[in-house]
Amino acid sequence: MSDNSELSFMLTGEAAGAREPTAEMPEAWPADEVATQGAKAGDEALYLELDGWEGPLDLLLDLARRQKVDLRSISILALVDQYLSYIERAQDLRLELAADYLVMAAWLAYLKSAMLLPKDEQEDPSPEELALRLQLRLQRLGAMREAAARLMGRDRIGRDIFVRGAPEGLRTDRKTIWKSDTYSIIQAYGQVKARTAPRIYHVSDRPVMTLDSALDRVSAMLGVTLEWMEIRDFLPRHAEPELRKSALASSFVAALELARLGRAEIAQEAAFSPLRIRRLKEGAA
Amino acid sequence: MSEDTQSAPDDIERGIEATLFASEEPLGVDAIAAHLGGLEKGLVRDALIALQSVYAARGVHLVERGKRWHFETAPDLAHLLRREKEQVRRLSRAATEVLAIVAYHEPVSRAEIESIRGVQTSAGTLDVLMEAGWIKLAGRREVPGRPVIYTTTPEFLDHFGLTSRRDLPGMDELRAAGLLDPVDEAFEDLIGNSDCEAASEGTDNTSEMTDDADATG
Amino acid sequence: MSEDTQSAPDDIERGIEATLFASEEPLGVDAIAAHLGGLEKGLVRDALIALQSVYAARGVHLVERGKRWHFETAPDLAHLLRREKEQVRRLSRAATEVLAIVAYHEPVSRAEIESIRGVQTSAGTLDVLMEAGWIKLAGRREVPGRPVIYTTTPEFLDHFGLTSRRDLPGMDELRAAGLLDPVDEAFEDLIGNSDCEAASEGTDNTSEMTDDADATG
Repeated sequence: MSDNSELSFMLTGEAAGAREPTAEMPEAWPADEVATQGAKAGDEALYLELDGWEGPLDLLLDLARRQKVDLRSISILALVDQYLSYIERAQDLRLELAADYLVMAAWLAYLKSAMLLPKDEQEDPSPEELALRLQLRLQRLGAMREAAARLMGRDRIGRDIFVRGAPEGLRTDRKTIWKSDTYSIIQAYGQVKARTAPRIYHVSDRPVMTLDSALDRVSAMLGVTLEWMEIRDFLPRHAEPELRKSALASSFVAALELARLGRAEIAQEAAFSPLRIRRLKEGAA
Repeated sequence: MSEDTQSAPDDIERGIEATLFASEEPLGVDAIAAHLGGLEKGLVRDALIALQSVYAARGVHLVERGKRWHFETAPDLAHLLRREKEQVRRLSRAATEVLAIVAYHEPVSRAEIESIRGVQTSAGTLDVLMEAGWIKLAGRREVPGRPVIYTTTPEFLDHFGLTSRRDLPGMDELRAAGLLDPVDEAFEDLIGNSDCEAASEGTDNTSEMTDDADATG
Repeated sequence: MSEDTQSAPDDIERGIEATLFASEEPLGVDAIAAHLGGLEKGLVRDALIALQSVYAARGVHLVERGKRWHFETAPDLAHLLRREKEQVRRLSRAATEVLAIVAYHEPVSRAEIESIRGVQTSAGTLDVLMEAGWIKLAGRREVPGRPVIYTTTPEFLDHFGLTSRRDLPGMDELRAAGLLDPVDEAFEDLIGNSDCEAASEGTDNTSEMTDDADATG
């Protein structure tokens, strides 16, 4: 938050003295170093490093601690005064302050004025409630800060306590047991043999009637008579079934073609009833 | 098992002893039982307790940390063993505080951490703690915004020599004093009325801990 | 502790115990003495001997190797450090085919196997069969290129319950059993499975199946 590290300045005449080191921190926090130097410099001068505070609440907690009483019995009014005077001095020195320090200052100024008002003129929420909330927050932050210090002060692995320096390590080797059976082998061999055996392919010569020959045949037969003829009459008699099938298909297509050319007409009484064809006389259509 | 280390330890004890000595990391009862060929867990637990008392007087102790067991040097010998080059990660003050807040309040969201510290938490701070293996993401809280929540890890307990979170220094006192309860809750307890919610609104910095009151887990 | 020569042997023992435990390498008497603040070497030696007997019956022993001391797992428990976990897997179709070809044609080279199968055979397939202990390298064939040849092993006969390779049904029997019929189904299986191998070349659908990908199949 307050990461403007150039915010290091000196305040004089601060009777409250230097900032106390926060609890008994075993760790050296770089952020605290400037404040510690301030303490060495004496009570007259205080180096205030805003970067040393983790936000306004942190600064407030620090100020509250200087009252040297339990956080439950701090004087909020005194605390507010201290905070405001810090901020004022900082502003006198024309230091840029992080916005949240100023927001906190404004809020505390409001709180202070509310607390100074006679009780019956107090607005809701009452300043006592607001002050109590602030106090509760400071207590919680203070509690966590102490807890952190106690945690860090514990015997720690790698510093005070050591685990085995050269453990052999536990290893679990996965061993695969392969499983198969005789039938699988025989079957696989059969499949290999079957797959790779030479194969002979036969291409059978199937009897067909091409469209061209059907066309010739149908138009030739239509030339004989003007009567209706059923399509099966056009098929070669005595032909084997496969050829008849092919002839039927080709003859039907030939009939359609002749109808399209205006040389024949096609009729059918109903679905699946015999298909009949007859020649159209020239110019009759 | 008597305290007499000369008395012959049984096979289970010896097996556990060897396994934990050789292991590169702490092992839970399940892992030990599995490693010893599916030993009954009750037997493993009994043997661990027996071993613990065998080692209690020695220079090496058998300890339980977050349900996992390992051997470590006795704390009173720290002065002999402390290494010159620090192997322990140095934490920034922000990181220490965040770690403490996660440990004492877990599971806890970032907003809850920030509300206690009164300052925003840089992403780097949580990263450092996660990289150290001391805190971890532990899902999301099922409240609007579904914030990510954090908890500590078994490695955290291990590093700081804690058997469980109940061992956290001052945990009982903090809890008894209500210092782990959110401000709103503590406030209502003190005031004894419920219309105080309005008080925290709009004013700003003293604003409440986030919506969920169960931060103490 | 250190200079205090009055200190009970137990304290020295404890210090040595912790030091050796935490050390990354075995330590000589001198190093231990120095580490414990210049202890008299005789005391260190005595304590080491005492410690050694304390640990003699335990799962961990204190041993001296080349004048340096360290803790190690008791020799009779060494098997705990490396456990074997057995896992039964079914041979892949590719491996089964190769095994069958070796069994029917041995001794046989890889090129011959491939020519019989009509597809390339990955080295992994032969490895699996050797790992299973069913085929072995049986020298080289004295032809150009001196290819390695494979034969089946006694374990192969054992596992498959065969007295000798002659127990395998001959071609006539295979045919009678319908095993030589072109098996569309089997062929399709092969095609269906083969796309697990990126390396299937060109249009050859019957290309090798990977053993690793498909071994359980």
